[in-house]
Amino acid sequence: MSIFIDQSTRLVVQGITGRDGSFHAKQMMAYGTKVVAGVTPGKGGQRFEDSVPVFNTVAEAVHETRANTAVIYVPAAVAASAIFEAADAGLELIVCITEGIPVLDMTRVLPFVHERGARLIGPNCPGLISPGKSKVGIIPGNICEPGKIGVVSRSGTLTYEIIHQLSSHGMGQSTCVGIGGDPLIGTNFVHCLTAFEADPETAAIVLIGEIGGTDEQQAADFVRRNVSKPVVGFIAGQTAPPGRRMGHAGAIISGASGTAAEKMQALEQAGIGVMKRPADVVPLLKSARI
Amino acid sequence: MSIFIDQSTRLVVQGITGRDGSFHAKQMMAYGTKVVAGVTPGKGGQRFEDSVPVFNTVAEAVHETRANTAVIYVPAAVAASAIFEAADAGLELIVCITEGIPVLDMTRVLPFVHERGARLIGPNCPGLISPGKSKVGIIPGNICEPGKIGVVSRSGTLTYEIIHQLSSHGMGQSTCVGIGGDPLIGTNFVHCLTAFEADPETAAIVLIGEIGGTDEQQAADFVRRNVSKPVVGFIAGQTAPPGRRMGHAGAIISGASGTAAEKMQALEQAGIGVMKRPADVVPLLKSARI
Amino acid sequence: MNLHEYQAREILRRHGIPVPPGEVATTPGEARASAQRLGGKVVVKAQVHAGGRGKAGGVKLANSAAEAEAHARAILGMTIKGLTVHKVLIAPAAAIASESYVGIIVDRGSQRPVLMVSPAGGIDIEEVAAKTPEKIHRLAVDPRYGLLSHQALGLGFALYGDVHQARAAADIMQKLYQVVYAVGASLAEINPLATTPEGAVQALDAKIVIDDNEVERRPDIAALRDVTAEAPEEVAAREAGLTFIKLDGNVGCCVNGAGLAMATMDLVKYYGGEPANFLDIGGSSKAQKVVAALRIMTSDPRVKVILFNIFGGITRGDDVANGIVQATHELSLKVPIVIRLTGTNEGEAMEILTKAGFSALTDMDEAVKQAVALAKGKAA
Amino acid sequence: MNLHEYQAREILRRHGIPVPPGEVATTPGEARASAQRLGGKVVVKAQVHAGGRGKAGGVKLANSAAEAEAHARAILGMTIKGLTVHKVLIAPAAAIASESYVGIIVDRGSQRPVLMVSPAGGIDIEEVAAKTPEKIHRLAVDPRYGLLSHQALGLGFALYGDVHQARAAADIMQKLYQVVYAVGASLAEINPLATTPEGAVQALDAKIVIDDNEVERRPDIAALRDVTAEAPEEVAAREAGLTFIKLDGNVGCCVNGAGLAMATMDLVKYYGGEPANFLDIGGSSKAQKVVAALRIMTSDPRVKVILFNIFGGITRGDDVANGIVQATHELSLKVPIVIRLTGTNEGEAMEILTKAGFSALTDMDEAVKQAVALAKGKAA
Repeated sequence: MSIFIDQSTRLVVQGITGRDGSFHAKQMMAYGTKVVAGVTPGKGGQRFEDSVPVFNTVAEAVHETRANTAVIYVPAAVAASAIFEAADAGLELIVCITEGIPVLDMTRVLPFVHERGARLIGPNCPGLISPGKSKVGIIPGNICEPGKIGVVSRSGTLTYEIIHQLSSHGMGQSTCVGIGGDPLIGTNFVHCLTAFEADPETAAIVLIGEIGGTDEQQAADFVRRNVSKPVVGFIAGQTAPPGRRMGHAGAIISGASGTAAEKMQALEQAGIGVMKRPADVVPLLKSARI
Repeated sequence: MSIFIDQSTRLVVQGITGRDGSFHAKQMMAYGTKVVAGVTPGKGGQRFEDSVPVFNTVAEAVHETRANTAVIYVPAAVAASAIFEAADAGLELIVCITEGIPVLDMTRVLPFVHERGARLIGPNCPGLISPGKSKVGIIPGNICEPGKIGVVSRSGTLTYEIIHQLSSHGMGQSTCVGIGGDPLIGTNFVHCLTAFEADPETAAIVLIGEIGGTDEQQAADFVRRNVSKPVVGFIAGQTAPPGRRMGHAGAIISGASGTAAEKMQALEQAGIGVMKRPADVVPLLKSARI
Repeated sequence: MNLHEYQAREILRRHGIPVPPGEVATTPGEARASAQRLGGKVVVKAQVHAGGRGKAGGVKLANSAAEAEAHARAILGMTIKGLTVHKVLIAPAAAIASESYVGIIVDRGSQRPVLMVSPAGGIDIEEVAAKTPEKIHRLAVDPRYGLLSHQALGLGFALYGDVHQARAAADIMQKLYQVVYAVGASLAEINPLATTPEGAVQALDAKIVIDDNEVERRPDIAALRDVTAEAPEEVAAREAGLTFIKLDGNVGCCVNGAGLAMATMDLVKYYGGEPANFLDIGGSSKAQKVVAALRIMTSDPRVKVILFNIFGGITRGDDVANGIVQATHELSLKVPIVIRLTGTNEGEAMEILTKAGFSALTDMDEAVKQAVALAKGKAA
Repeated sequence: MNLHEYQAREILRRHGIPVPPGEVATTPGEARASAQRLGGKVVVKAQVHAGGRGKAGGVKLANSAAEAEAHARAILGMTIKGLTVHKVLIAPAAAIASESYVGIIVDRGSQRPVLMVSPAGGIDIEEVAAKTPEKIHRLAVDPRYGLLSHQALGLGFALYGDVHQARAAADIMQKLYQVVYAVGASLAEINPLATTPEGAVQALDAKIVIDDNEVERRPDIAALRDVTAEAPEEVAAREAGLTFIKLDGNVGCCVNGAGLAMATMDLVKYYGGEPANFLDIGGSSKAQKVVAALRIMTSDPRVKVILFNIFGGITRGDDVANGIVQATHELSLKVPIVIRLTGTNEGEAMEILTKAGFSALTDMDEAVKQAVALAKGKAA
């Protein structure tokens, strides 16, 4: 098993004829992901790489190909609309790679996705990969190995760094999920921790957080109450300067300021092994007897 | 028993200090309805008729008095807002008497009410009465008698006429509900038929419809499938001229034109006794052996 | 409240929907001048609140400004479905490559605004809907989110295979949806939504109906009301706060409540009479409203008897009684009045009427039977 | 992107929120003229993107136009938290009966815009929030419905007992909510929302922060950017498509991805060094971006070594390598460069770098250790 994606994932690529979309569609196909359809309005009827049918709308793509997952590579200006479209077409999983979606767009997108019962990963995320089974997004397949470590991260390249450490030391991954660094995202740490805890193939979990917000604190609390598997964590931004202040409201709303120190403390208090640097991931997991 | 309201109804009157609100609040109190609060912004702290506390907001009224039902008498310009407020405050039943609410306001109000799990009756309706127990709205209490006939109607004064016929002939009512004549309403015939069917105290049902829309046809279909109790019906507007045409869209959307003849036929086909005139209600019910 | 085509076109234009130029003329001379400015080859269209203008001769093609003037002379002053034409719209006669239909109406069933589009637009759209309903595409718009871009584009592709035209149509649909909420429309439709031979997508004709309940809070829209385009007695009724629809019979009916009013008309018919009107005095029962109602009914020479049917709830019987008495002072009533009155303040009402020499019944069937008999010239 | 107070006030005014008059001055003479127009008794306020202006001496009360000129002379050109003041706002010194707080911020937790109000407004609002949180009233607004009238009025009553003031505040809240979506704000706040002795409710000071992702689609808002109010190197970085924040250390860091960039800075510190900056070249890896990054870093004389840490994903290693080589031609690089590079097109990158005389590592820890050693003047 794995979480969210596997061999049954049937993928529609929104923006398949664009620069990023076409590049990564090929990468995903090469990795073995079942890319069953692409969508670019006005290019309906074409075939991508002589094989994948392209449609004008996601609804048509789903109707014709029984796609169950969408990945979005369209420009930021139309990315919110692409998420609406994917959710409206009944897709169960929607992965939005696009960076730069205005947060106010997301305030409208998220309840819509939720009402339709879909899961959104991202936006502004590298996607996810269940090594050896399916890759949806941009995580380089060649750094991953199949195995029993679940990885969930707010970061992109830092995730690659951690995966690289794991794979180099023979610790394969069940699924690696990049949940995205934006303030409003569809799937958070707790959702992923819940799924990893329920996944019999995942033996331990790596959680990669950042400064800002309180998601890591909530994740720590969740781990303490609900996760039986070993968890190790990393928080990027220990030396980062305090974020630009958002008026008074920022301080009022968050109360806590979301520093790395606070987050690392929360992880420790939840019994999570805290890395000081990315290279600590392997020794920490080993000490947890994985 | 009865439907929707009874002795446990604890009523907050929105617009209690207005012309209509104060008049009908007194009528309801005289009838025995538990009027526990009133709301008029800016008059919080006063007492209506030296007894009922008045609040600035419905939320405060609910918090202080455990009201479970609201009735709305505010002007049309602020009536949609009053429904939002009542639903937001967690009231289970909201009865909106106000006439003249723009239908586009209702397109936004109805999903909100639905999401909050509240029942809205109306708008533009006379409200409801469970004779001898509680009256919420403007149906004259003196024409009603406690009994076993459930009455549901799109009309106002025509309902009084039918109730008057029933009471004059010793046929009391379990509950009489005026669902309102507007295009978009919160509670329709089918909701009321469902409740009457489930109410052990209701032995037979009178359904009073009008030309326009297809609610009566749906009600007939529902009766055929789901209602075991005798139902008699009336459709007002047999001689009405065809409604002003709403462009082409009106004809496209409705297909059927919603005439009285169509509706009466639908009722008959569902085994509902159809009155030719209001005075037929008693003989028809008698022939159904009530 | 209906808007004229030229008013609807202007609203669409203000919301960024492409609409060809057009001018309103109230005289043949103005029509000629407009046609000249618009290049000579124009359509002259009667501006009247009635369907089937074309079939009634209210829409004519002119090849020159002189011909436009002649057409305007013919159309201005003509009567279509009882309404006199006071204005014509002069618009350039456009070459049309295709005609689609786009409309939004608030739908009872889904309780939402429903967007309907069809590639088979034009004057036969209703026949299309009846005979080939699969050519009508519908979408119930969730008003919490509005008409979303992808939804509009999906319907755009239902109209046009070309992506640019599909996008243009989608943009028009989204703007039309905004129009609905911006002006308080219960209906907004573009028929035809036309493509030119060059591929441009344009709204050639538009219809907007305003929800009467929206008018009060929108003074800009209220100002568009054209009372010369409505039946005078309906204007008078509206101004008095009454709902009035004229019919062909001779029993004038004055009732409180729409349902009871219809049931009263039905009962008139049941007992062999013919109602002269639908008239609902509504809930608030000021005496002056009753006077206005009597004035409107008695202005119709066909009315042989006036039947009041009042079941007092909010409406107070004494108010109605006072109104009837007051009307006898203000108007010279030449037809008999039958009064049925029960409910709130019934006793006071009876007293007032009796003092003024009227009698009143409490049973609806009895009252209707009397009125029908009087209308037929028989003694009650 | 931060707006100046005077810009935020203008936006509020355009949306119908009552804001007292005010004028912007860039010279003491202009300040005097403005003060004269505004009646002499004014406040002179530094327009600068930094909090704590008042405590830094950037807000001063003047009793006359001459005094306003003197204050402007003192404030214009002063430095507050590293930023030079180029403009002052001149506003009439209003008599204030009470100060409330109204703010809207997009909240991660509820994933909604959250409206916060407090009757205890003014400069100590943060202390209020920390010490007496019960004085802050919050409402997570459902963006599907917007801020509803009754919700705003409920919060209005939390600020004012008087119904007229409560309604005025509610109206301001609803308009402020519209401002958020109209301009693409991640924050909009009024502090203080003041009442005058006559009872009027007014926005005395306003702060709006625009979501950077909104700027591109809103040219009117983009035009409000004041580059003179930002650190020059951050302006240069933004224009090159980089994210750059200056720090106090001497190890220049150039990384792809914000998380990896922070982890790299952390590792510099872990090995005893001090990062000179946060610099994220982002996903798209054009060589020119790398050149710009090197130009910005080398313009800081404190930087003793430059550390590249690139994990190729979307970013291609060869693009980065080409950028480094190109920069050695365009710039005179006086500090050593340590390169860690792995991932996409790693082989090609190594070849390019080797040819140009650079060596590169693939291990992050090794590279950071080398860079720290070089910064301390030791051989790697």
